[in-house]
Amino acid sequence: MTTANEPYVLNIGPQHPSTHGVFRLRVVMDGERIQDIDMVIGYLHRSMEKLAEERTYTQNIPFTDRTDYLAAMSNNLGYCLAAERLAGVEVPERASYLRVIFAELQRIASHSMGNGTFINDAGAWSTPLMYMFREREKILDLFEMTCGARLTTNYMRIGGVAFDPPNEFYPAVNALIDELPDRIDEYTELLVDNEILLARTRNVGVLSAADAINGSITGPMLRASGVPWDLRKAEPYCSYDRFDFDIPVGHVGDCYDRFMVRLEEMRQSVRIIRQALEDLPSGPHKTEIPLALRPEPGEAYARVEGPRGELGFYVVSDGGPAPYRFHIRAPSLINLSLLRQMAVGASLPDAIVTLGSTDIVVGEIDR
Amino acid sequence: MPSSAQDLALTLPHYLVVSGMIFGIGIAVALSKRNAIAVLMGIELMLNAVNLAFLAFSRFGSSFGIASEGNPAAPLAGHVFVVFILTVAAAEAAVALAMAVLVYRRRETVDLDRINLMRW
Amino acid sequence: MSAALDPIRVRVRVTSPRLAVTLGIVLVLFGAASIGIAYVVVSGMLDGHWYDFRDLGLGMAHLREWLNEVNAGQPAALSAFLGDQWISYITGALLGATGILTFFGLLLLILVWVERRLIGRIQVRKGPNRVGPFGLLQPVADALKLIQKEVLIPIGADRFMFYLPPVLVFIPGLLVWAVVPWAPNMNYLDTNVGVIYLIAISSTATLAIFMAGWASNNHYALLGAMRTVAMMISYEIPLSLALLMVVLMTGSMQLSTIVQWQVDHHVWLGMLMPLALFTFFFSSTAELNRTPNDIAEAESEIVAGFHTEYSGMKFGLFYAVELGNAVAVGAFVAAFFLGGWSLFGLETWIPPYLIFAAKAFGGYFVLVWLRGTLPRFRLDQLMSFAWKYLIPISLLQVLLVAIEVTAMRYMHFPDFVELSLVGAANLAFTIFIVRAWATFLGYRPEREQVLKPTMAKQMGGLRAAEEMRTR
Amino acid sequence: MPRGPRQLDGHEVARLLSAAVPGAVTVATDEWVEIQPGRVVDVMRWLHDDAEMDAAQLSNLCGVDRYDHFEIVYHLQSLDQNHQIVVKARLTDHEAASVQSCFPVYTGALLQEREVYDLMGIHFDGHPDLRRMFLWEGYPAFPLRKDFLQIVDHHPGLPHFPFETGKQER
Amino acid sequence: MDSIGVIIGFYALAGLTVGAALLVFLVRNLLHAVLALVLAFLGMSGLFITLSADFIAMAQILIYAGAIPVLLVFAVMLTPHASRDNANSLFAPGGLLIGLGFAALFVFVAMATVWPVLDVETLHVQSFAGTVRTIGAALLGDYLLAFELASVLLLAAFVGAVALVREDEA
Repeated sequence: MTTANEPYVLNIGPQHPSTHGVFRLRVVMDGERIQDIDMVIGYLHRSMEKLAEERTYTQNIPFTDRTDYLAAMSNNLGYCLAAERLAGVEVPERASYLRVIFAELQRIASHSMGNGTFINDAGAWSTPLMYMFREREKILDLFEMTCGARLTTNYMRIGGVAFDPPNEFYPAVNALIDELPDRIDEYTELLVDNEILLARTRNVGVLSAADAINGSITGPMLRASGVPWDLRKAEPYCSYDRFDFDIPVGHVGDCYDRFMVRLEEMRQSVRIIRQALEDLPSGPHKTEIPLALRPEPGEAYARVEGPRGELGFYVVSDGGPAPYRFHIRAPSLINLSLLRQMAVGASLPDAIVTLGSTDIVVGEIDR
Repeated sequence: MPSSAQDLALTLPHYLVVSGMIFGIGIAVALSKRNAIAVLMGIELMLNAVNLAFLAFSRFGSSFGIASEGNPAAPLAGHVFVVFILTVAAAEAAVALAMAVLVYRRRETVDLDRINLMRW
Repeated sequence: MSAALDPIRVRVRVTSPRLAVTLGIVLVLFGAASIGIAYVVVSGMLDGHWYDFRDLGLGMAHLREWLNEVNAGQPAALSAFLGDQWISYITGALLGATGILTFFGLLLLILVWVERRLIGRIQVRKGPNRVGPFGLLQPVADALKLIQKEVLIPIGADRFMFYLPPVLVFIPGLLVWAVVPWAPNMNYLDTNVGVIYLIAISSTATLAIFMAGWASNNHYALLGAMRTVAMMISYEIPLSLALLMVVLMTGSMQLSTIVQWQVDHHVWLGMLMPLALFTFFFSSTAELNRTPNDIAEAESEIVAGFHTEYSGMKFGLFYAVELGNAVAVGAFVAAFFLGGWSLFGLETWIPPYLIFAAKAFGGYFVLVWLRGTLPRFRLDQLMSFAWKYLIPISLLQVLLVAIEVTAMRYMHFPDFVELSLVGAANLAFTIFIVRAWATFLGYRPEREQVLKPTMAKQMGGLRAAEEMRTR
Repeated sequence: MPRGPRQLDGHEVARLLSAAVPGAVTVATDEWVEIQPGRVVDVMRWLHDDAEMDAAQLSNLCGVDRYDHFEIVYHLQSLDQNHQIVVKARLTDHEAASVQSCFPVYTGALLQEREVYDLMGIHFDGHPDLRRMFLWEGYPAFPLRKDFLQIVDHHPGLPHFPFETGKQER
Repeated sequence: MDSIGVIIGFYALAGLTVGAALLVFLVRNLLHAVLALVLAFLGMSGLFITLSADFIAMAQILIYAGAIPVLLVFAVMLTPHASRDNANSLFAPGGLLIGLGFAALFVFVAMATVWPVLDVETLHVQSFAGTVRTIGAALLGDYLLAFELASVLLLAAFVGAVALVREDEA
């Protein structure tokens, strides 16, 4: 019911349970319906792209941890690929397998978090989140075991990975990937057939395939809209072309499809990890690169399929020890391009669910 | 001192006085308020006063007679009336408030001094 | 081995012999106590004595007799003035009120712990376990924290209206406990309009919540208040209809009579009228603002809804009364639908109030369980569920129950036959009407089946997407 | 010169592009095609619609400050053909840099162009919602420009490797 | 004969009701006036209980403390500019006078008239315990027509209210 001509402006954020960070939506409401939505971002802006211009190539790796702090491994990987491409560094076989293993573990951890918070946004009081945290915790333990850090791993190096995993790592990761399919089935049982969840997420925040492609949407959101596009298959980096896995693709492009695609991707990641562990070659885990890496002048754009989409690093070199220009193509930010289109006209709870299904990480949006 | 208790005992006029006072206040509210919603509140007060009178008559009055085998509800006729009044009051409140909202939407005011047209 | 491994390895904890011995002793003592109690009960040593704690009413009756003796010694003038037996009257009233207040206060204190522990268990974590043994002192710590917190009043808020709602919410939460039938002789206010008292008292909370949201001068709070009002008013109707079925069946609005009817007929009303049970329970979750209907304080949408701006003990009151009301709902579900204090004859052995409390807490546990499991409905879905499903179906069910009651009045089969017929008819009707009504409103289960993502082997863009869709 | 694995040859793209949109291409290298900033929408529309180019998605958009000019770098992605096209636009006016917005062709440019505007101060003509994004409205400078701090004789970037002594490269 | 408790209760409740009703007139804030009104209604239901009308008292709470104030507050909220104001109109002195006159008249009549009341014995014999069943029987017996009409009225009011506040589809 409208009362008068004055707009009813609701601030969602910067401190709000559903924005998952310091992110603000300025929502103009008509009753419970959203008339207009405006994103106010930048609360977490640290100007990493500028800072990176003053650090050497190796010194920049920790910055990438801190962009998407839920998927540090993928960020490390993307940046290292870009730097390697720029400097023409070859990566040993073992290192690229290890990279795959850790990137996929990170994908599982990140999707657990994304799906958990998404269900949380739909109103389940933290229970699925806590369940998914349980597995994420074990993955973070594996990270800690290998590189000493849990979130900001700083594990990948230009030319390989920082450390060979310790011997305890292999039984632990094997136990984990044996357990994970059961756990994912458990989530499926808990959530997928839940009528309330279906009612809340189906046909909510629908994005057609054409819109999604045109809007530069990537990652699970693009796949949920029905577009079979995954960089791991389309442009196999590391050693992804040697593994057998499927790309789950949604039907409608609604929040439910995004959730399901993420859930299914966790299963596929388990498959990849299992294959990679079986064929893990021996050999060095790292190519020695000169400490003072000075790539030839030029530019390189390398991208990986991060948990949130195409994670690109555009690095320009002028021959000096630091990148001349360092740009991160942040999927979290670009996936938000169409939020307005999805949310306007929907009701507030739908908009929250839609925002949850885009799975943003504010550190990456703001960088 | 049974006599003093007798004197204190509640009788019909006690309730009628209260009822009359509330009715008067209701009239004053209904007649002198500028806001249509306040006027409605006055009317509700008046209806309540009437309810009280009905119940008091039902309790003390003799004109309805005493409950008997054939007519057990005789002394409760007042209660039945009150039930109807409650119904009507609820209906009336809903419609009147809907009208107030409608008037506000059209005229941006519920000030009765300024709602002086029969149609608009 | 690094410490990081520990959570991954399953650690088998060896049960210590000391624990086993302790458990054994406890079990033996428990068994001995049970046998002793059984002997005492069977031998009839307790019957009629005040120390028969199976029936607290007996103790009260003894007390009343004694007080009446005292009363007889008082001057007659006082009796004329204050009524006969005024001492026992006033003492009884005060005792009952004190009992309810004490119970309510303790209940709230315990519930804070219980709820958080239960939710913790559901969420594979431990819950509060630091303050005191098993974290039992956590509510005390919480209360202390809340009490010493500053109570903030938002700028532009209506101070008077802002202060009032926590109190106003608390009053109905306390008052509904008056009519709870704990045991045969344990009703504080056994009024013959108990059911309508319940509905009337609980309906007053709506206004308080609305005031809280309105006076906060906060957009979240206002949205929450609007949602609350829309939802509470809508769900009062199915709630009342469910209770109407109970009243129709038992022919009374007195809670003790309703329970007694179930005892006399050896049946629980929940078995006879599953639809009424479901309607009552679901509507209650809406009235309580609990998951899956907690849209009024939907955390992920409007932060905390109507009590966003409340801090300190004012928030504490809202929080506490929500917990208390949850148990109250459990109690009323027990009284109306689960046979109250009866347990098929066992109530002569076990104190009925304990049976009743167990049932009430069972209902509460289901509420906590739901809260820990289910996502939240959207406002429009909830409203359409009330208006499009619950109300029409309940109305039809009321009609059916009325017909059954009338038929039972004219037929003279044994109770057992009659009631099983009624139960079977109601169950069949429920299943039939729910399906038929859903189909009538356009629900097609086959259209709602879950679509799993399809697996793509070939990468591509829009063209590939079209191909996949058509395939 | 590193090139992405499935990146189209710049010369080839330039040849087709100049046939379709005459006068738009200024420079072509192995890696990229450089176009006139005033023709961005035309070029993008053609690249987007052409069946062979099929640049369905604007994968990445960013700006590079080259002291005397700006480069806007577009990474276009064809999902069906699975190739990438790199297009650049050179903005010679360093003080009042402005380029056509490609929002009419790619809605995904919405936030990316806003980001470039916010951090580099490049104006996008035809962008529907060109406001500061990370920095607040009214912030005077554009941090990703090389002359951000305006300190005399300060050269942004790392002059030499931290533990390297002696050599001064630049 | 009433016990002292009932008598004290009556005077307290009467004072509360009349005082709250006066507050409705005097309070400047319309929402506070609504609260005072609710208080008056609650006091009124207490008076009903002293009249042994338990069912009506509960119905009074249900309708006048549960439903109507919410409607009132909603209406106040939907009309924001006028919401804070409980001002008197130009007719206020006249209205007050008329109200006082009516009150005085009623009080005078109530005191002066010799009402045909039941004598004390009958009053005590007459049982008012459990009015619900009797009222229900009366509603569906002697007053059936009125009952049905009331339900029709409620339906009409329901539909009418919805029709009134519905926004124009155009």
